[in-house]
Amino acid sequence: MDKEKNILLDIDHLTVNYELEDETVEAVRDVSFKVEKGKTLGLVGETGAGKTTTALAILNLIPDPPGVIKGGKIMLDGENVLEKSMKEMTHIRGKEVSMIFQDPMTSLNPVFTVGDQIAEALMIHENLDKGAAFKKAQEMLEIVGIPGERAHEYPHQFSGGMKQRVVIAIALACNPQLLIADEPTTALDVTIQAQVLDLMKELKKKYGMAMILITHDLGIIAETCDDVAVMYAGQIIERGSLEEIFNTARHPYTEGLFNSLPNIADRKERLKPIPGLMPDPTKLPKGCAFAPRCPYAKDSCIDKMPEEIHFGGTHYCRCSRYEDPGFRIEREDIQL
Amino acid sequence: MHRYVIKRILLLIPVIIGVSFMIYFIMDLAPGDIITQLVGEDATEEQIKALEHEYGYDRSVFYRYGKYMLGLLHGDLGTSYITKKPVWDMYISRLPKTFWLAVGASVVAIGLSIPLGIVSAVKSGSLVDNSCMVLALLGLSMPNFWLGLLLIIEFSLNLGWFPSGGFRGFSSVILPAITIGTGHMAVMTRTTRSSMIDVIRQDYLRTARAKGVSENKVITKHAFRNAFIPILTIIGGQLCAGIGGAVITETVFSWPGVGRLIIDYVHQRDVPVVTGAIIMTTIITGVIHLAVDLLYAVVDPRIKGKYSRKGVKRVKKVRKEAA
Amino acid sequence: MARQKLVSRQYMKRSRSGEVWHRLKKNKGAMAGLVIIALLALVAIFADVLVDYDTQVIGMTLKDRLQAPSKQHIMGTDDLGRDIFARLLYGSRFSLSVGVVAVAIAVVVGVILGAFAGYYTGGIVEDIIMRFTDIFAAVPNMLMAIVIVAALGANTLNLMISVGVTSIPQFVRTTRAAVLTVTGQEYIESARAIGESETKIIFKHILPNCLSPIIVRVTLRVSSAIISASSLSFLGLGVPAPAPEWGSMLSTGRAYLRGYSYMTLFPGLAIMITVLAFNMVGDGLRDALDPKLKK
Amino acid sequence: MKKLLVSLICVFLICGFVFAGGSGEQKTTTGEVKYKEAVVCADGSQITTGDPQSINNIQHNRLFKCSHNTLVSYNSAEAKYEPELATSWEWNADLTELTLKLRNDVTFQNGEKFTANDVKYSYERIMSLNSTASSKFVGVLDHTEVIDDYTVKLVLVKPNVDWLDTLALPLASIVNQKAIEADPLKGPWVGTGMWTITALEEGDYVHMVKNDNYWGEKTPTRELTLRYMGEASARLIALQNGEVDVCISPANTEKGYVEEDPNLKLIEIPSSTCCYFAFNTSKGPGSDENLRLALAHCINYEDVILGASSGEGTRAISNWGPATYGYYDGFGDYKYDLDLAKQYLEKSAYKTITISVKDNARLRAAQIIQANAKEIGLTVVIEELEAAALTAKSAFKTAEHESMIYTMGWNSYGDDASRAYGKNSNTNKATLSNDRVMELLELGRQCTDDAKRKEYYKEIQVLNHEHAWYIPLYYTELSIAINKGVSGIIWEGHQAHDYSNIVVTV
Repeated sequence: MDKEKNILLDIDHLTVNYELEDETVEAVRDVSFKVEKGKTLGLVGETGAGKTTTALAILNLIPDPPGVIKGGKIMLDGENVLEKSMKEMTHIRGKEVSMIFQDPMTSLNPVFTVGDQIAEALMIHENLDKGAAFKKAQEMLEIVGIPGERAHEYPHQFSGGMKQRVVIAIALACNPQLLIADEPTTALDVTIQAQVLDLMKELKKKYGMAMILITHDLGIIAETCDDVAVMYAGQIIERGSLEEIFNTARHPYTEGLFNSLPNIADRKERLKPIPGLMPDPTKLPKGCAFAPRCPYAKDSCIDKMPEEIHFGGTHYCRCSRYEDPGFRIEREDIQL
Repeated sequence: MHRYVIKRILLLIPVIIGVSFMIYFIMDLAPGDIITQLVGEDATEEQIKALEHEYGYDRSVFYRYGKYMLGLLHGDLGTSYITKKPVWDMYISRLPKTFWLAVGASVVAIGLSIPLGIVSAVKSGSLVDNSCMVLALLGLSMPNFWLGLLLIIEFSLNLGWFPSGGFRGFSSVILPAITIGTGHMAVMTRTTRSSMIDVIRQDYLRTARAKGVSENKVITKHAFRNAFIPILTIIGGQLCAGIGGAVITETVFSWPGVGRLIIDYVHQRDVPVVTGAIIMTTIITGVIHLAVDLLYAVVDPRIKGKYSRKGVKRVKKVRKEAA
Repeated sequence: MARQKLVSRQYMKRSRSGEVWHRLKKNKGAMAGLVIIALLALVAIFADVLVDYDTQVIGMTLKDRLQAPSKQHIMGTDDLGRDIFARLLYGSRFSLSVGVVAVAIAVVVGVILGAFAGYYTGGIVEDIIMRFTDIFAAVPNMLMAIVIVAALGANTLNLMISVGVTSIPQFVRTTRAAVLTVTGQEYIESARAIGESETKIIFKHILPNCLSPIIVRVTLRVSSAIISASSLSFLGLGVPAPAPEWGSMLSTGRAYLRGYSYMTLFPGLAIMITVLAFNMVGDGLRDALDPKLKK
Repeated sequence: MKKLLVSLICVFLICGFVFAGGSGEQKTTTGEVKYKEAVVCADGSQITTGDPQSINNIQHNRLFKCSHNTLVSYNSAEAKYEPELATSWEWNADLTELTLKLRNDVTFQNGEKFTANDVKYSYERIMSLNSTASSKFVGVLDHTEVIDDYTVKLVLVKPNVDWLDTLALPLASIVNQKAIEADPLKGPWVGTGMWTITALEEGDYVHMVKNDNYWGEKTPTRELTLRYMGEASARLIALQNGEVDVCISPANTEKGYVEEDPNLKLIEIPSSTCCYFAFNTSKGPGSDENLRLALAHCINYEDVILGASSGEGTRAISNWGPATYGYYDGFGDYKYDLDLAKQYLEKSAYKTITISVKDNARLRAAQIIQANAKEIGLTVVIEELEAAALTAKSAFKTAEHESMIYTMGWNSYGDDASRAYGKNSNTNKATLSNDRVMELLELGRQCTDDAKRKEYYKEIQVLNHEHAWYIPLYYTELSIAINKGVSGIIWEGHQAHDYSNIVVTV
């Protein structure tokens, strides 16, 4: 009961399709996960796995058309986001839930000053007048490590890392309960990545908010997250606490992900990439989507959609092979 | 910035020379010259000779053109053969009327096209989109003189809301402005639509939405401002076309504008008036283009302060893309 | 975004022209436009078969003048007692050919000049061509057309020339811009490397790859050429009588607008529908050719 | 920059509203009847100048009749000359000297007194201008002598019985030397007429206010504007809306609306304007008399009138103006006879002829003639030309046209015919240089015997009928739509109506 109260976000059987003229892309299939208050969930997966769509669904921002939320619930603080009106949604966006996008170069409107862009959120949610909002915006800039007087400048006058700081400032301006960070560092230089990540961690602690961190970088996950969910072809194929996933990964795909990481300790070791490509999302196989690439796959995997199997604690995995109680995947030790 | 402006103005000079040369010679080529227009029905040989000498028609066209350009060098646009008035005076008395018409037409075009274009872009591909585009095309596909006369019959005769023609205050601008403005609609709506479609897919709109900006504001504030440069180019172009005079509409509405000035005097082979008026049109057009380029910087801060050599190229590129 | 990649992957399966056609086919407006244009072209080609020029188009029965639409004359008769429907059918020849020939003139001249200006960019060739273009473009289209028709005399050919000449700058600019982008591509470099002649490079390698913006402009321009021609008719500078060009039919009818409005209604509608059709096809093509506007 | 934009837009809007204000209607009262203070007359032709001596056409003549005076005037209703600035005049025996006594109570609008010197200055100025007007004087008037302040003698080169007509034309208006020397552009506007020109926007309007020092009778109207409205339909709508009080030449097809409208009145007057077919007799197919006669007999004249001017016209027998001195039509019309026409055509070497035309009515006439000619196997090609090109092409010296349709507005005096037949006249669209006609014209010019003179003119018209240089088609019907309250205008068949005394009762 106590735990239930602590749940900030509860996504239940979410299904999202992109309905194009002559075909349908099943972008998110029956996705369920929970985020606790103040905790960080890492959402991992390849490009096109449906991570961003899932995140956008939380803000009800999936472009429609072609995006259609087919089913499921997204409970934010006990209320279903999907049942909210447009107007109610604008009160949630930026206030309750904020989002940071992948590419800081394109996430800022080039024709407004960064100060104005931060202030806009404040004016909407905090009922501040223009002057006060701008002042607060300058404070926010200071918080993310940018001199306040630069609020009068335009995005093109900032570097990539600085822009991402501005984006973070916008996202945090109204003190949201949940921050969704969609690959916040992917487009940045490696050195800047660390700075930005540190900033985010620090601010998260400071404001006590929960966070969903979308990334394909397991290193970042290990550093930042409390829980992890792994997505493949629109499904969450494995989820659990950081330790559960990192120490006892169950799904062959998760395993493959770890195997494809470079081993920094042993530079001579060759990477083991997962063979093959993700399936065409318009023509997903009937059974397990990973089956064609899975070294453990059996005929039954191809025909039958796997169910989520509970492995104790918060650890779930979607793999039919575990119906065979003796099934284990071969592990290599991961050094982090 | 100043250097840029000066350079642009200097660049107008060869264009003016080219335009004046072209118009002067084409006009001279036209059958029927001014002497025939001026002399009486039974003018004597001496009278014709005297007139030919007076207007330089006893010498080659190059002499006449040279003389005209020499005058132009001193800021003299020439003197009308027909009215004997300085062309400058004739042009200047027409310019305000044409200006008001051009502005009115732009206001009509902007007022109708931008909402249509935005709706079209937002609902891109839908029935609404198609209807908006057809609506915008209707204005273009109705020949101006037809639409103009229909408007006069309906709004001037039957309803008595507006005067039937002539330049008589604000209310007289409305009908001709609608006539021209609806003709501009197609291009402007189309530009607004495609420019908005480009912008609507940009990430920063998602950022705006994610921070709780309402959908209306996302479109009208965030998206539109970014989509505005190509639209500004079109507005500038249509304003320029308007300054050159809307011959047809001016004729239908007895509008004493530049377009009618030029065509009336083309018909009478009054070379200085035609050349002078077209030179003035060229200059004003050039200035409008320059103003539009400078306005880009107001709309888009990325262009500001880039009116160096590089900046100019950038502006040109933006314009080309818009076109 | 993932979704866009998927979409483009889907279309990669088809050839480029097939892909464009596929997308164009989906555009109902464009298809309607194409059908109308095809019908008009058929009418124009077989005008001689459909109506008899001497008796129906220019032959007049004055006692039947200004009749309202009836069974005999489904669109009524004009001020000289000629059947408006027959004249409209035959007039498609003049109106379409004025539009098409004028634009053809502009395309031939404009594309060649634009190609050279775009290819020899930065050189004197470009400077000369572009300055000339600036000069032509500086004079408002309608005025330019009027001056040219006044100089050459009003007849069908001169009308086409004047409308064509005024459209040249647009084509020069469009072509040049397109050529500029294509010239930067690697396959042009490789054509140069194997020593193909420059003219061959321009016409064989560059121009075919610049076609889409030009095609779009052509369709849009044909419609404005038809409007320009009818405007010139209004000013008495159009296709000479008794040829039933729509613009001149419309402008003849303006004296009868209040009493016998159908004399303007039908030619006006004919112009409107034609212009609309060309525009819808142009818009559709633009959308189909522009990957940015993909849904 | 943003603020600048906003303020610019504000300025636009404010200007717009300023424009919108004004134009309240005012009235003057004389006894019981109320008159409109400002009267507007709309016309389809443009006024380009306020200098009466620089131009000679209908719309300008209407203006100059208001603003300027001539020495004599012609009363077309009573067919006699009347004194205007001159009180009396006297010819010498051989008709080469005309002595005129002038009024002594006339001042110009700028306050200068009118004397004989002004007459001398004005007439010398016409001769020196090389304008369309000056050819009426050059070669006719030798010189002007000032006898005393109020007596002037005009010495002619050769006798001319129609000289008084020339003096009555607005181009012979008296202008003021001082005004012209002070301002060569606006100086010629200053006349002795009832109306002072205050503004002239060519292609738009001429605005006049009443000259309070006018020497003659004055009207209660205070302001008179002649406004150009090119589009006939729009012009009539302006009248129906009450924006204007007079609408010259409403479209023939729209006369019904005038008759229906209880506030309007349609004035219809027989016009002296003749629409005729002119062959270039100097060369080409037009020089073949058989072809000319073939065409004359194949034209369906009723159809031409119906098609060209909606039936609003009367068949012309002679190509002269019906009110022109010496008019004769005893020879009857060309019969519509296709067989006869075919016979003529067979004798002709030509089977094709081009008609050059410019505007709508003539274009329609040409199309009908084209269809008529087809029936006898004569191919007619229509060439549509701009006015300037047509004038140049058909000028006497160039004469490159094969044939054309021309409308000539005839004045009342006999020598007006020399425009149509005279050598070097650009109105001589037949490019005629027939010695006998030239001789007859000269005889007519010098003849004081009424009967004899009419005989000369009759012979010219008979010759034309025989040779079909000109095929008369029809006289246009003159119509003017007016506000019911309009009166005081003197309507003229040659269309140079006199608006001076216009009043509009409210």
